[in-house]
Amino acid sequence: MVKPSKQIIRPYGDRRDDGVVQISFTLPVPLSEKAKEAAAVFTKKMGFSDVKVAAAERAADNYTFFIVYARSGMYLDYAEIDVPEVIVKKMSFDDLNAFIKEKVGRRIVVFGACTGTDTHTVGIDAILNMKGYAGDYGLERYPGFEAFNLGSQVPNEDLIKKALAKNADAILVSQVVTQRDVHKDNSRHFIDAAKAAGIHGKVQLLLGGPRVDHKLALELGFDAGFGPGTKPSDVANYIVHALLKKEGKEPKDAHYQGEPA
Amino acid sequence: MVKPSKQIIRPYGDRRDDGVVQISFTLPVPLSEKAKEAAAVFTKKMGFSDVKVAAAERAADNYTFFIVYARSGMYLDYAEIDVPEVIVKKMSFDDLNAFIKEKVGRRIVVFGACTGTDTHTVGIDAILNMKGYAGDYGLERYPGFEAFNLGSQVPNEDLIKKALAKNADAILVSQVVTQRDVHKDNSRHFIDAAKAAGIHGKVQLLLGGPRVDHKLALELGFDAGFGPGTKPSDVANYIVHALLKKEGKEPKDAHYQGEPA
Amino acid sequence: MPGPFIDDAQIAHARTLAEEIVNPIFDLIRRNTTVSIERTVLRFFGISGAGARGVPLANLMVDKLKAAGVLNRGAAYWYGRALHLGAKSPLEAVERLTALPTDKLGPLSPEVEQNLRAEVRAEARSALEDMKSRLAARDALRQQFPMSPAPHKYVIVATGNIYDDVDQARAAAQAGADVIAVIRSTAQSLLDYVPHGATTEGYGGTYATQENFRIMREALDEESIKLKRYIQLTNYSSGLCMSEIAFCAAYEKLDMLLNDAMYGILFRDINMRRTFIDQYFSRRICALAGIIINTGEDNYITTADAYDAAHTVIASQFINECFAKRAGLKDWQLGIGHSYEIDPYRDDTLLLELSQAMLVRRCFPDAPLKYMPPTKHKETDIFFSHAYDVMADLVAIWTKQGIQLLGMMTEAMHTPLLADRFVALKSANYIHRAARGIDEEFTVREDGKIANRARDVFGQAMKLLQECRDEGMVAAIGKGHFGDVKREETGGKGLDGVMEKAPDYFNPFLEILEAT
Amino acid sequence: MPGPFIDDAQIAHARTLAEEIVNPIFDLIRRNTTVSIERTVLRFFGISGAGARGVPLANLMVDKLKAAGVLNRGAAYWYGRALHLGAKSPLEAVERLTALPTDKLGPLSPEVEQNLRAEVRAEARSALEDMKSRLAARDALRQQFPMSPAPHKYVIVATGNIYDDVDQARAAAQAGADVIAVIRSTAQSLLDYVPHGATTEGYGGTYATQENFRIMREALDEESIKLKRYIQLTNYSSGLCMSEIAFCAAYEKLDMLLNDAMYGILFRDINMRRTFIDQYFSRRICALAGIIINTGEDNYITTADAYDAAHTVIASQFINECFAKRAGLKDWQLGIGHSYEIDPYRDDTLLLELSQAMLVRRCFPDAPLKYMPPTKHKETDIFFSHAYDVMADLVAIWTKQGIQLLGMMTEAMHTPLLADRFVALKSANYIHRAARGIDEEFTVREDGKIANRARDVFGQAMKLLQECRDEGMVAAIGKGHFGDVKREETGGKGLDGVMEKAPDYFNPFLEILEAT
Ligand code: B12
Ligand code: B12
Ligand SMILES: Cc1ncc(COP(=O)(O)O)c(C=O)c1O
Ligand SMILES: Cc1ncc(COP(=O)(O)O)c(C=O)c1O
Repeated sequence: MVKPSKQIIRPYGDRRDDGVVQISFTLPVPLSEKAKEAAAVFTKKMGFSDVKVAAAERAADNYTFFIVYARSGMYLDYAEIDVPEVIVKKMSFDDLNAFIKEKVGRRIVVFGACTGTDTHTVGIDAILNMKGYAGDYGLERYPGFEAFNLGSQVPNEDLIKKALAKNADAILVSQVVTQRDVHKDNSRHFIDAAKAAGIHGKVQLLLGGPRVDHKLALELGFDAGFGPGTKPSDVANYIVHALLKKEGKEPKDAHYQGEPA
Repeated sequence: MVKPSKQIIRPYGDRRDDGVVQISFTLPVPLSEKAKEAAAVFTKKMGFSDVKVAAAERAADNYTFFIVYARSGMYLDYAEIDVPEVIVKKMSFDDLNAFIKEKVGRRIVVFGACTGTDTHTVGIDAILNMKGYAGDYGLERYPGFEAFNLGSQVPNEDLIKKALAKNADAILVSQVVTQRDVHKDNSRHFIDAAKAAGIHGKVQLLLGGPRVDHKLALELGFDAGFGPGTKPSDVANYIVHALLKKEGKEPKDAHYQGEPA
Repeated sequence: MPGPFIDDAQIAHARTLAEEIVNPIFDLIRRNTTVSIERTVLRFFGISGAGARGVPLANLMVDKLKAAGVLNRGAAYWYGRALHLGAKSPLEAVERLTALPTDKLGPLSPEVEQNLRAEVRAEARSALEDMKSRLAARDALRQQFPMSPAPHKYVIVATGNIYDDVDQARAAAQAGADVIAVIRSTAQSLLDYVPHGATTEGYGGTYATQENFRIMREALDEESIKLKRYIQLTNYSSGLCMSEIAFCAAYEKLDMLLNDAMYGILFRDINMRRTFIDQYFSRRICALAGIIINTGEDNYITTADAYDAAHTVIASQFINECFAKRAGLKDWQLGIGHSYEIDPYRDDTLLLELSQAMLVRRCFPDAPLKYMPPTKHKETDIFFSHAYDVMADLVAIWTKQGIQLLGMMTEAMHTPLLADRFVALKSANYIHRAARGIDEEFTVREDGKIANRARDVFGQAMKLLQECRDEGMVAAIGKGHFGDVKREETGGKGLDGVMEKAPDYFNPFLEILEAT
Repeated sequence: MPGPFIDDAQIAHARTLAEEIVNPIFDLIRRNTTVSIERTVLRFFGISGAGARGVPLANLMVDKLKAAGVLNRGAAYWYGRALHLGAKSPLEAVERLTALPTDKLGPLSPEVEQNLRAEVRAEARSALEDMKSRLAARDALRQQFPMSPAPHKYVIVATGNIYDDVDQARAAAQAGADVIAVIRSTAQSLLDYVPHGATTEGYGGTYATQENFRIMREALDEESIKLKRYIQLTNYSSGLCMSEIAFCAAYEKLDMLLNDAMYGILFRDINMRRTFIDQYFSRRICALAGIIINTGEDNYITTADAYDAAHTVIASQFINECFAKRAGLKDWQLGIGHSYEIDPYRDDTLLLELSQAMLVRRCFPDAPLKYMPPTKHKETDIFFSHAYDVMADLVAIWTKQGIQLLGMMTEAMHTPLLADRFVALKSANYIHRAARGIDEEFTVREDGKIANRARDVFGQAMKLLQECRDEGMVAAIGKGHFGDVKREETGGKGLDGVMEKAPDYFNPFLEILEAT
């Protein structure tokens, strides 16, 4: 592949490449002229120029909230940005079911849950339940899938055990609470448990949630990651192709893109 | 004066010193996963860590608006922040008038205008007109002052000429339009004209406006600068004391602070 | 002004249905007690310490009695027995009791029994008097520094560390908050004990402990005095320790509690018998302590669709009101929960939200109500999110909400930053100032979208109430009528903590609370 | 629905007063012409070029005629004379004319005069036909791609550089804007000529030039087609070149113009005679061109207090309406200006703003109205500023504004960034979607704060109208009744550009425009 040529970009405020950025932060000092100057100095220290401390608001006796507009001298070569992306869905509901029937020849078994202490089931329900999400059917509705949704606050070990018992093809883990990176800790714990159970690298392991992306999921040891706005059909398509690749029925480097007609 | 000891501060988001900063900017690229990654890379380039690209919104076909939360590693020694500040008002309306009568012994003449092409008179009117601002009387109402408000879009030279003709003690220049630093250009032009007229350093030159502060005014060659929220009484008190200093009736380093009773 | 929309007779009928729905559950409540209730009894007697590895003494004692199969006579009874064994202090009583061999737990002579009960009753009375005097101090402070007018602006703190929470709560109070909610660490609902002492490590919230309550209330008392404006404190009394937390909250002079069995059943998979029983005792405590309860119907429409499931909120509110009234709570204590949660990409959402909020006001004219801001459809675009909250501020003042949770512009990302609360408070103040009295300015047309929608939702709610009455509440929950979540009567956590009361079951607190 | 508040008879009476106020000014208008009107006449004939240092040819020619003391016969007449001198093109006519020695400017024979006028009239007619066919193209595009429903969301671009403006305008259209206003460079009002060609250096805005209009309209035509939604374009026709800009705008197929003599008088110190006369001709052009005018009453309450001076807005609107109607404008062309500008730290501002906007709606039921967002009390706290704008969005949809300027969260700092418009559009879309139809849902109580305030403001406006009628408009302006700014009849800029028409004054465009 030919390397694309340089494409330098900067933030656009009022004019191309003016580099204007809006910033807000709170400093633990009472509102005063001195505090405003501190905000300006701080913003300059962060590397910005043309610093305008637009607002300094008394957020509390000893806290001042600042809104600053400034210019960043930084730029970026957009051509160099490289994002690992999950295969985009290719087939419609009916086509995919037919495809599964033909190529896989059996129902694909998936298990999903919101694990750890997390009880936010809306996301995993959106992927698995009949109803689905934003008009896109969930995996339970696909004849080609057999989907088990264990719900919320499921211990990682339980999910793995139950999935193993049914010979699952894929396990779907949802993580919504992210404070102090609890989702990462819990995800690592899941992967450790998967390794202990000997399924890592065998069963497809999918991670999803509002602060998840494919890159993060890979880093944590999952096979794929899905973020906000994921549709069930994205997941369904991904699982089918990943399975076919694993079973050697599709080349490892096959890449699918585009929406169904 | 003893140098105050160190007082290191950082932004406060959810916990002391967590350094959390909110940032927003627009990049001239269509919304995509790649654009999101670019926003993250860009934020990291600006020196932030723990970068969360919270929102990526399609602002137009080829523009994406990003909202990012991240941590800045920067800190600041608050004890080292030094702000030149205009003397804060000390006397009430009546006290100040009595003080002028006693110490100055005549009415202080001031001229004000919004100069250049600027027509934003609300600010200078707030300082000069009877009515004043936020319940604080304007200079026209002070028996101790004789105030002339020339209004808007006044050429700098005209203002100086008219002020000279009445032997003004102070000239007040208001600048509200700041796009592409037109206020600075016009202010510099005013100072050049003042120098040419031989009044620089003699007549008090005051600059005011929403993007003016004392520091900027000093840099531009004015004697003092007044920003958003200035009250007429701030200006009145400042002028009186500056005049007394100039006339040798008050020590040069006198410093006044506090609100009137 | 919220129109009439609905006939008074219809609303009265809804209340009758709720009575009928609740009746069988009250049979259950009367017949049973739970480990949580019994632990609460012990806490009332001053058993608030913890043993090795932080296990509360009340838990040690109740577990022991339960293991011995005698808890069904009531912890108070055993507490009395322990005193009779010569214990000089509650702590010693625990020790004596936990040291007793099981065969020493047989009955005493009727006379001794009676004396014992009388003594324990007297002690219970004095424990309640002690609590009342603590509450009187709170009420005096409230009187001295009146609260700002409703809607009371309610914001959460959730750092995980009580000391950071204190910093943030003070800052919020200074920025204009009226109520501070300390959010609990995730899954505390599922703990069958109340953690002990000051805590500094929680996720998505800070553990609810008696000591944390005390620390926070103390800080807020200081702020109230400084600001000359009483700042309320609230926490969560749901999950497996409803009544214990209600006790801790009352003792530490909290002002409000999120208190709702349905929340635990649906969203925490707590066993329904367990939590209905616990709820009753916890509400009795709230009634005594002048604590306002907040119910959790707003949660239903985070899992179900707010438009489609609007009637489930109304139906549940009638049921919840009935539960509350029967536990002795007064109208002013009913922070009945609802929220602004219809997908903002639909048409007419302001009309629909007004309709729903007006309907709730119409049904519960004397309750303060607790109004939740948008959460589920919040976007990470903080500017849009803020605009969306502003409309909830408007509906709140329009429909005279007593307690208004302020929406946070960062709702879709993280628990609020210090500045987020400031931003929300500043805007809410503006909207309240700008629109106060708007309800008096307009008459809702009885044939408009708002009125028709209100009637439609109410009609659906009546059908659901009828179904609950005919088939029972358990069946309705089993069908997923509330929050789209299905639960079984014997499923969920904590059923093993429920036991049938012995004929001589003894609980002097319940007696006294029910008598007042 | 806006209540009646005010009797129909009262409103009719306000219109009568406005007529009487405007009558003497129309005498003035009929008797005089201005350099700007005469330059416009030449532009109609196709004299749109510029000479050395960018001075427009129309200016060169009119200055020459004025210096020669013969402009009072009308530039059209001299244009005819130049053609008679053998000029083959407008440009040549200019050259011939400016080359003429003053003594060659005497009268011709009556017959020649008459022929000349007939010829020029014919040419004028064909110039107008040409313009009409250009406008027909615009109208066809509008029909093909219908606009989104009102309120039309109006945003400004103001980079100073027309090419940057185009980028931003396209982006705004893509984000949902319905109207793009290109803000003029500061103080263009004071230029006694229209700058020439595409410009890239302005302050606080971009110069209004015919070429800039063309460039922007072309870009917006492209976007309209792409988005299948016609995007309107607007600019400023006020200051010393009102009628010339109206011509340029009509020729370049603009859709709207800020057009208001009062703005120039009060805020730019333009001489009142000059600008009232210019305004008339400019509005005649707008009437022909189907251009919606926007009036500037909203500006009054940036210098005067919005609460105290609310009635001055109403009074001025009646006067402005009368000026407009007499210039042939139809109701649908009257973007009568008002705004959401009451200090947000006051109580009841939503009620007061609703009252004012409902009153304007009540008085001008068939006009689209132009609604300005908060500007003066905007804060640099962008979050608060955004919340504040959201309430203006609500009032706009509630009171069925035709044209709504969107508030920008950075109003108190700088002309809008690209993202600011996006943020404003997204929220306005939400509010419009959420609240459309709310006016049909509620009846305003006739005895409430809203109704009482509306009656009070209207009453004060009637008093002011009476005073203007009794003492004259000039005296009222002299007393600072509008915008707290005082102006004298013979003060301000541009009076020397006014001259009494000669008895044989000739302006075929005025004739034709007045006849249609
Ligand atoms: C609804 C909700 C609740 C409901 C949950 C009901 C339920 N059964 O799910 C209730 C009211 C019970 C609740 C409670 C709490 N919540 Co909550 N809640 C939310 C809320 C409002 C919406 C979440 C949601 O439903 N989003 C919609 C779904 C469809 O989006 P999604 O989860 O991102 O899922 C999509 C993708 O991410 C992806 N996906 C998700 N998972 C997976 C998995 C796989 C395998 C795949 C392929 C894809 C995938 O596909 C989905 C469809 O596109 C958010 C705020 C917000 N607006 O985001 C807070 C929020 C998530 N909650 C929060 C908190 C802290 C709590 C509590 C812990 C608070 C407390 N201490 O009491 C409690 C306890 C819950 C717990 N321990 O988990 C915080 C989390 C903060 C953080 N970042 O850590 C949030 C962000 C609110 C806040 N700002 O503070 N909550
Ligand atoms: C009112 C207003 C107008 C009115 C002005 C009427 C009038 N006669 O003043 C009208 C409608 C006419 C107007 C027109 C324009 N405006 Co204007 N306008 C404003 C607005 C809404 C409020 C300004 C105001 O009155 N503030 C209140 C006063 C009290 O505050 P202040 O000026 O800061 O004054 C205080 C202090 O700064 C200080 N002070 C000020 N001067 C001085 C002087 C001295 C000596 C001292 C001691 C103190 C002092 O004391 C005052 C009291 O505390 C602002 C937006 C905003 N909210 O800020 C835009 C704004 C200033 N306008 C703007 C623009 C671009 C224009 C136009 C140029 C647009 C155009 N091209 O058509 C025109 C033309 C005007 C011109 N050439 O100057 C921009 C400026 C952008 C920039 N930063 O450069 C703003 C910021 C709006 C925006 N976001 O785009 N405007
Ligand atoms: C009634 C009620 N209880 C408790 C909670 C808190 O959840 P938990 O303590 O289960 O994490 C909520 C959350 O909104 C609630 O509404
Ligand atoms: C009617 C009218 N004309 C013109 C302007 C623009 O001002 P100027 O072109 O004088 O800078 C405005 C500003 O709001 C206005 O309302």
